[in-house]
Amino acid sequence: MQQGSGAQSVRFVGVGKSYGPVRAVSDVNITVEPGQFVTLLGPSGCGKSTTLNMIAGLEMPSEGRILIGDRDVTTVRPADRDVAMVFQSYALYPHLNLYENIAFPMRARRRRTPEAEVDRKVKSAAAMLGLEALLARYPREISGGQRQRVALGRAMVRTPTVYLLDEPLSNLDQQLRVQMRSELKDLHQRLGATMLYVTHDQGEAMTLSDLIVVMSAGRIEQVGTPRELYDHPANLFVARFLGEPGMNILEGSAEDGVLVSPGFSLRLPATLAAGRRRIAVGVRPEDLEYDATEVATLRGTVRTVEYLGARSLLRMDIGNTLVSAFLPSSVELVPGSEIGLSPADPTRLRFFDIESGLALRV
Amino acid sequence: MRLKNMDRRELLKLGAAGMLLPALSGIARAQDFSGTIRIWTFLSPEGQSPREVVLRELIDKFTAANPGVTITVESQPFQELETKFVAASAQNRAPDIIWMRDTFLNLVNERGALANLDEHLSEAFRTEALPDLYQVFADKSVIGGTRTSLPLWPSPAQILFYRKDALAEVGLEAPPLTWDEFILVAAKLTSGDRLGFGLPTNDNSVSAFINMMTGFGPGIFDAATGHFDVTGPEAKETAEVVRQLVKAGALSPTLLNAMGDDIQDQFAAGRFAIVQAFAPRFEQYKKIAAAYDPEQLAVSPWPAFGDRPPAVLLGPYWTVGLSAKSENQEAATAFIESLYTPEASMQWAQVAGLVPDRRSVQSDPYFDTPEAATINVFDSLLAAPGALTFPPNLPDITKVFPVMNTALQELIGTDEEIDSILSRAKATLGW
Amino acid sequence: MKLLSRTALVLGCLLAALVALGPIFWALSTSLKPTNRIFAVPPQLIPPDPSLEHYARLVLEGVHWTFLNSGGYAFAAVAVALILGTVAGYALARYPLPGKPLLLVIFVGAMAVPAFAVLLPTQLMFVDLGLYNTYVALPLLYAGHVLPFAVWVTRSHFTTIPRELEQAAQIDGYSRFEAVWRVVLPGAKPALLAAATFGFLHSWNDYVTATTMVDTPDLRTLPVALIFFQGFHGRDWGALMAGVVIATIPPVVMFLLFRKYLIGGFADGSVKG
Amino acid sequence: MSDTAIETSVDSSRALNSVARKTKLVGSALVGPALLLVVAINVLPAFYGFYLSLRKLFFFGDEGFVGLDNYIALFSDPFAWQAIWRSLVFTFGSLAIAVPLALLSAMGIRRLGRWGTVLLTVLLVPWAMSPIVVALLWKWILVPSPGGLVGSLFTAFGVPPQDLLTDPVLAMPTLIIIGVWRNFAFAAIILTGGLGQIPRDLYKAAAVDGLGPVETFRKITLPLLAPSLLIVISMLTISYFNEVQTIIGLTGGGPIRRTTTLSYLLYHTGFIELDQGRGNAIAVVMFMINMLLIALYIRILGKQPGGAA
Repeated sequence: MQQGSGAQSVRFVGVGKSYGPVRAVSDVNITVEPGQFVTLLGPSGCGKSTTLNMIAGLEMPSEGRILIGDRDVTTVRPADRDVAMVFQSYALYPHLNLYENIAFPMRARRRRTPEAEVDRKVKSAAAMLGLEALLARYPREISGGQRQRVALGRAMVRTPTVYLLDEPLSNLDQQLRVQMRSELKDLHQRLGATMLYVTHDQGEAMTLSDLIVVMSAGRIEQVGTPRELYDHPANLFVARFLGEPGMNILEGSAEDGVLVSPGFSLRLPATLAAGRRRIAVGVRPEDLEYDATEVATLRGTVRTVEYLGARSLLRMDIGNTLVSAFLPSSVELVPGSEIGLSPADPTRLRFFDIESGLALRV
Repeated sequence: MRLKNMDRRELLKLGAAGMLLPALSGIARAQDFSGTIRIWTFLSPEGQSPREVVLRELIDKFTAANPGVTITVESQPFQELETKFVAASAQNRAPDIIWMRDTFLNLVNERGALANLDEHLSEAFRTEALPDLYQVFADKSVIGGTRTSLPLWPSPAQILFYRKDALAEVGLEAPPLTWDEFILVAAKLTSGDRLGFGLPTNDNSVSAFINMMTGFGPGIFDAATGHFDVTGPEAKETAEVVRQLVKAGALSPTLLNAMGDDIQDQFAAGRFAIVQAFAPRFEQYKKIAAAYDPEQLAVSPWPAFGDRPPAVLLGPYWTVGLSAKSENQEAATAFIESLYTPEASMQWAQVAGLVPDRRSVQSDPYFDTPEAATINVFDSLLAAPGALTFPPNLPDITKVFPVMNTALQELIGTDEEIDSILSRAKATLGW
Repeated sequence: MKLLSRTALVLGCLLAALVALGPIFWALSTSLKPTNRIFAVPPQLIPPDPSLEHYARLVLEGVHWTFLNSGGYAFAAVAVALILGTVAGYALARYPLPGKPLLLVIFVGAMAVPAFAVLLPTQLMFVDLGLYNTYVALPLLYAGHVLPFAVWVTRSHFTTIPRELEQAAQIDGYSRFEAVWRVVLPGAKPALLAAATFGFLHSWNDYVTATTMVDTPDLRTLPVALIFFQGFHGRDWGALMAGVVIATIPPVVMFLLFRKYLIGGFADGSVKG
Repeated sequence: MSDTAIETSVDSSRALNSVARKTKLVGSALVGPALLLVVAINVLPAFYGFYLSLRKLFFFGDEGFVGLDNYIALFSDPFAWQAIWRSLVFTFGSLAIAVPLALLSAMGIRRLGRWGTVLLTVLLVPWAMSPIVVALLWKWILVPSPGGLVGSLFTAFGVPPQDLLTDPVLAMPTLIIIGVWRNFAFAAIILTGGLGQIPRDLYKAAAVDGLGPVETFRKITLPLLAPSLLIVISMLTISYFNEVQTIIGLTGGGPIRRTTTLSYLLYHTGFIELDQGRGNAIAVVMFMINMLLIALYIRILGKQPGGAA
């Protein structure tokens, strides 16, 4: 395929969207560089699909501006934005066969392509996606994964400025999803295109993205590379949302440089020692280790142990909080027993202000 | 389609006008007419029935004599002519000439839809043609001094048709003309699938009950109100006759809401020996006769009560009126007049087998020929001593027939007391 | 047992077909008999000497023109109802509209107005508007009668079609109209055909409206023209039955053409309503 | 990744507002013509009819405002109540035959597969015919003489031809059967579609669970067909309730008012007796009853899962 010479940046400036009195999206400011793969990640109803639809022009923002490249497209019709979109339901045209489906965008009046070129592009896209043998079939006659590829093919033939992908993998079964995920990654690298991807699956987001935009309740919680988000969540929401299971959050009160709570006590870093009252500490499950000593940071009761092969996932009650930890499978624990855990590396602890939920700089 | 015909007619006119004009001195007036005359009738301009053929010829003749005139025939379903006309008149889109039934004259006239023909008819017509028409019909069109219409095609309306072959079975040539004897004969005529007597009881402008009552003579209608006494002794005796006809097996108690058309169809299939029928359909009855020889069909007046003369109720019949709102009244009147010339009367008689409107025409030798036999029979019925028309002021014309039909259905099909059936009918009419 | 029930099924179907088609066959048979044979006892199922005289008479009396009128009215009415109905049905399914519930009530309520019950007021209105007894009177009325149904069927259909389809087409470079035309409407074919069939039958078969709204023979429809053969001289069964046969041909042809879509169209259009 | 500071200009918010307004306008413009036509053809005449029902109107002569007199006269007339009763007899009598028959046909049609579609097309022919034509045709078929089609059938079985349309006992059942003949295929087509939407797996499951054919019908077919059945019943109810042309053509409301339904009474009062004021009052009553039936239909359908009315 043609390289992403047409790849463009996308900018959101103070974009908001209301449905009557309901605020769906507020104050979104994002900049996507040309050729970037950016994922909008969040639980359902967080406004990520609405945001994507606004780029496509399927929905009109209530305020703010959207720019593709240097062009303000806020009120431009979808047809004139030169973006491509892959839908969760694939939205293949049921009355057209696969060939016609893929050729469809090139046959639009405003970008009428000579039939010879249409044919070349359809065949080339089909070859890239392994669909050559199926082109005469109709969408109802092929499998989910194949439909997915057709939808991608329909986007590819356009050489659009931006690809918009709305949960494109969520209707596939697990195995296929993993396979398509890497195909997609491969495709992005080969096309060099700007891609905006919407998902609620953090696994997809982490593996695919250059940048992730975490959204919740219509607001952007954090924007960053997968590593930034994972290692330095900007707030409690991101901390809890990313990771499987998410970061353990333990709340306590700081007294004289020590964070105290039923079930644990922790010496705070010097920068946080002064004056603060209510602080939460976050620690990733893989950063906890079994501590048989008396001085273990966390003490609690084992609730369940899930054997995962190389390691086990431990869930234990510490006070009112359920804490998860990955331990080597060699450590054998009995539900109901009292044990201790300690952070393997204190520098990987993260601190948050409980009032605002924001991360505290150490 | 009409346009095409008109083109044809136009051509015809051009060719024929020169030749025909001098020959038409009989009706031609000094002045020439122009404009369009719209006619509403039940006859269709494309129709193939004899009446339709004659009408077409008369129109062609008239337009040939008056090349400036275009005549448009807009046929309407015959039961809807009066209603449509009054609606059209109220909405100022009425045709110039309307065919309608005499029973509606009063009502339509009350709505102001009809012109007074006396103000339009030519002097020649008034002195020559008018006195030559059947007076009983011509007079009935005059309501409160207004000549609302001219009667067309004098004929009895509802009359008895019978099969001579069936009557012959009981040794008779014609049905008896008193109800007492008629009941006995009709009973005897019922055999196998055949019924002695058939009455239509579901038409909205026909009442067999009233027809039977006319066996008491014209006195049954109150001159002042136009009412007949629904619960009076005449009505009761009529009802009694109906019950006896049923009891004797002459009338079927399961044939309650047959329309004239049904009776006609079933008569053709051999279901009846004698039926009440619409006299102008005599030829049609012959044409569709399937279960008997059409030559065996004959007509009879209604039986009477006591020693009164046999009854012939002359209505409803067709009359031709001029719209009060016509913008071409003179031309329209001239055309109406052309329907009543002696020549036209001869055409109606010879082509369509109709009793001529102009009585003087009957001296023509044609009426001594066998082809005119039916006309002569009808003519004699018109002149019968028991002939009568509906009173011009018969009220509730839209209700009286259905109400009396339902009463008749109840008389035939139930055992309910005669008195209560008749009182209910009277109450429904509000008389 | 299985064979028995299969036989019963086939026999039942044959009987059903006989009951459905028998009357039409009898009409055809009657229409081919000379007038004096029509009432023959016993009835002749197959006329021994068939004649086309009644059909010839229909042509002679200009009934074929009314056939064209009926067809033209029905066609125009269906076109108007389908175009307006599809557009409105789409808008009701897709656009935010002020007072949408009221709109739906009006469209459904309109279905509750029996056409013949409002004939008199309609006639008076049409006279005032100058539409009475014109070429547009009947198509307009029929379109109005069929429109609520067309709106209802198309609206229900559009609500079942995923929005993504037309969004995809819009993103693919088509205007909204093009997207609907090229992507949504092809899928609506059964629903549209069901509405079209319904509308055609309503218009083609109507008698009461046609006889009330039109006076001039030139504007008349086939059913009205047929009633003239039940007229002054009684029922002319030969011509009437010839008319019945002719009047039945177009709907039957339509069924044969659209057979494939009718079941789906009617079932979907109404059940999903 | 940086947030460029671009002010949201006043211009752009105005543009957005105008687009939103335009969307609403476009929607209204699309519904507008249809709404206009429906209101003009269906709604306005109904209101005008109501207005006329408050006047004394006879044979196109308007004799002025009479308030509710027409309604009072109508409801104090025992024959009007009788007509409502006859309407119910006709409507529900027809339904009682048409619906089971349609269901039976629908099941047969599905079992027949391809031939089923052919059969359905055949059965639809009566539905495709004009009611007035149907009336004529049946009048002709039922001519009670050995020369009539049905008459000769009777004769063949040794029974004299029956007055099916003029016998006070037989007239209403005859009308009902002709009504069923005319309409049941329409019900069958909808039910056939409904049956097609029942997943075949359910029948397999029922067979595995050991359900007999009657039980399968009762426990699977009927409940899953309920939405289609409801539509069929509602549509037929409305169609039968308003039936008038076949009654005009076949019985003229007789014998002895036995087939005078409310809709025929409307015809008789308004178009025969030409009491147009009272005729419009009957029309208004009929409109109300129709409204009620449709409301009921929507109500019941709305409660069905999958019926998004």
